[in-house]
Amino acid sequence: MNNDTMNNDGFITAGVNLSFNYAAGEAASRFLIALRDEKKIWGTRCPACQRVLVPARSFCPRCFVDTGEWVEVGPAGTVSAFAPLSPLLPGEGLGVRVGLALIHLDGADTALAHFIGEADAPRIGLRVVAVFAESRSGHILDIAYFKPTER
Amino acid sequence: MAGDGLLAACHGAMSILAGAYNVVLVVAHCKASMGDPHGITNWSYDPIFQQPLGLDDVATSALQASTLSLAPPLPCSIADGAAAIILSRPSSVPAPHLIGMGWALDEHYLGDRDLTDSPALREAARRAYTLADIDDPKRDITFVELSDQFDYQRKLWASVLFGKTSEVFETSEVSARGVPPFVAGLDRLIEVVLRLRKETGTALAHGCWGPCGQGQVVVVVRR
Amino acid sequence: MTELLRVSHTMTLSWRYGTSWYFAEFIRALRDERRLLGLRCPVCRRVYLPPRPVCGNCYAELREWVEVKDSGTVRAFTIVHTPIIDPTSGQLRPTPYGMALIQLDGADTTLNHYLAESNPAKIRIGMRVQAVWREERRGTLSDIVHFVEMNNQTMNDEQ
Amino acid sequence: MKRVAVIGTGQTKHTKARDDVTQSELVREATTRALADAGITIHDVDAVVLSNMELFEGRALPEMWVGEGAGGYRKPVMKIATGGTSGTSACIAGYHQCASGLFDIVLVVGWEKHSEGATQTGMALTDPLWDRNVASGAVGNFALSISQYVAERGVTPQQAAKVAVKARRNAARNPYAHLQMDGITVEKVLESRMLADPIHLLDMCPQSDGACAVIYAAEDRAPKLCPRPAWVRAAVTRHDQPYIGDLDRRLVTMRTLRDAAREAYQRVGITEPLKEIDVAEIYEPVSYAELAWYEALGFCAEGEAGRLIDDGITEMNGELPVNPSGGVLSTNPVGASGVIRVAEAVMQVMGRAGDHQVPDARLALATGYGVYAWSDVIILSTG
Repeated sequence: MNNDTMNNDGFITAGVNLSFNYAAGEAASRFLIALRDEKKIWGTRCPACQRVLVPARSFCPRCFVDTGEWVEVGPAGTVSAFAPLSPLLPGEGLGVRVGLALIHLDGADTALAHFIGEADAPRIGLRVVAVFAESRSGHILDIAYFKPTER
Repeated sequence: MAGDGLLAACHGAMSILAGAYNVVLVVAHCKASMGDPHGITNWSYDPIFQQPLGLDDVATSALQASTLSLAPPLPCSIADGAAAIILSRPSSVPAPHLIGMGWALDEHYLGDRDLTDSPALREAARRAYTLADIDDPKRDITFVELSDQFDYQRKLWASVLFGKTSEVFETSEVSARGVPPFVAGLDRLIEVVLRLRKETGTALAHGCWGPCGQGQVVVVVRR
Repeated sequence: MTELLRVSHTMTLSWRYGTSWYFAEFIRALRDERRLLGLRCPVCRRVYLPPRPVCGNCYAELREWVEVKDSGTVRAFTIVHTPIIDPTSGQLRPTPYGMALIQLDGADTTLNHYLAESNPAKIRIGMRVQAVWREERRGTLSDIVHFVEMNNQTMNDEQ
Repeated sequence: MKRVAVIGTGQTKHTKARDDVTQSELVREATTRALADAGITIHDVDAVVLSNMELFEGRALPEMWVGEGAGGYRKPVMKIATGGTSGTSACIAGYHQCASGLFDIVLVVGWEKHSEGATQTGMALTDPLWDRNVASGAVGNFALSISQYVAERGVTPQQAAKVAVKARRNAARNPYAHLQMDGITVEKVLESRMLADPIHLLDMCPQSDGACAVIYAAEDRAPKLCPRPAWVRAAVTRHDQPYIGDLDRRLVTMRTLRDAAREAYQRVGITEPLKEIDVAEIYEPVSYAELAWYEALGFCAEGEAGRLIDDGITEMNGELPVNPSGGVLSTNPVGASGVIRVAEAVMQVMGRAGDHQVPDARLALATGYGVYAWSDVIILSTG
């Protein structure tokens, strides 16, 4: 953190470095540990609306009930929204990643926000599969990106 | 309080209705030039699954636009600004009267939502219409002022409110004018009030905030 | 029991704050002339330091500059023993240090600032103090290093 | 304008770090308990008001993520932050929402997860033009105000320590309280590390992870839903000028709390607060502040606060028990702290405070305190 003096234009500049450590809680921890240790993607089923929620979570936001059954989903799925990476978008300089997407994983009723990589012509409807990072730490980026399974 | 200034107007109106105050000053402000107005929106996404991807309002608006078969929108120009209105207990003064209000949140995870729709806006409008005793908004509402931080949103909100071919759709372009986030909704209310000082009618002012308009607020004013 | 994870983020932010006419003028006088300026309320006649555009009590616009001395009276004090992050440097500020609310001569509000003294037995409310200025002023409140008790010795300090 | 009562409360066990839940799940825990206490489901809730100091956890618009934890999907959700008064501000907002006639049932939830954040740095993000150059932290600022109060009123470190001891002894009977300090004594408080003269470590509040919820119902619903609802009799807010040096002898005069209390007492018809009020849950971030609040709230004449604690008037078995829950001195998840004050006052009026119940409490006072000398006063009663 630093707070500077007033410059000639009459402005004061300040910089801050802040660190935060967010508890993932039991459900998200289990989800992230499965990415790390088994390279598997899990969802949880809402006993009320029967939707399989991905990423897995402890309760259904619509029904406000505890989720019960854990359901393995993916690793393949279908792109349901896509935005190309650009200087304005995040993930620039991340190698093969070409865009940000919502991916409807097979067996899930919600989509997962993540990156698309190795794709020449990414689009909505594209079939993709998860590519896991070599080194994994129990983090959403243990999935490096999703790549096309078709041309 | 967090959210659009139009929500603060609702809060002020409720405080009056509760008998707590007679006159309430509502102020919204945003000094976006001080920092990084797009970068800061990354802080609004859940820190476990979405924030680490670097999501911000520009990126997720591009995602939302793609579901509407639109190209990634350019970020709106973001300005510094503030807006204020004064609310008073209903009186015989022929000022425009606030007759309906409603607000609601959509789900948080983008992948949980249907980004081509806005259940939160539907719900906000339903609540406002119920209070205003409006059963056919297309017929009963004379004009509308919508908030859009990205240009495609105006059409999306209008279609949610009035269907795809909306005749009451009539609004100035907030995004093009660069009204700051969190001020825009209250600014819509001011526009509506200014016009209702010149003509009679029933008008709708709209505000939204958060990822892809996760928060929605609607106020109905009549004179 | 499941292994429980935490997800870390480090955020780097920068801000650029406008100072407006009143603060810019205060800083200019402090930096270029080693003078402290307050603003007087036209209604209640209170002299405010820090300067600001309106009086919080009267909601009157403040326009009248008043020079305030760099000497004053201690109205409250403490010795801080627990280190806090100094916002100007990001480093922990070494402890202990004295801190006071000082009513500068000519002001109606008090200024929170550091004291050179960190022995509570040697500080008292009502004590007269004098600012010690940094030799090269940069245009911040930190151009006053701290305040010392007014006595003969004060006169020799960096004056 | 409708009469409004609280029909249910819920809180989490407050503690140093809740690794087993996210912020959203923490909020859901308090929400679920409040719903169960009120005997309703989330579908009965018409609107939600949230309270949190998001900067401490690096969030912006925290209601976006955490709103789901309060069952906020497609509901009217509003988020309020006013420093230490955030919780009581949210409670007053929720009360207004219900009294306005717009909503029958309103849920208010406050939370903080200090373990996730950079609270100290967050607090250092004060006015960049002025305060950042002369920072001494929250403790230092309190200490400055306290030195004036001590000088004028002559309260002793022992009297302040008695407040700290009372809080922690009371907390020992509250299963939700964060600090559980067996065998705390005045001597131990005075022997604890000096933070900033005259504040010892044990004079100060902790930083906690926790959430707390209250549920309001309008007059036509409350009696049907709750056998002994806690009716809101007054809810008053007062704010003051921003800089610490703006206020003349801040802790001594504390005009926001005096003014808010005066107006609240007037609305309820209280003329002798010490005699008439059965229990108080007041926001005391530091032991000395509680003594100052005794005077500002009219529990005693100016200069008599020390005698009040010496005579045990505010102890559990005294004439006016203050903070049976253990107060902010024992539990401080900032965004929740004000909600906890209201919830605890409600629990007393409802007769649901368990081991820290004040017998036959019928009229209860809750307050909020914010860093710029902001004050909220809320009064609740059985009828």
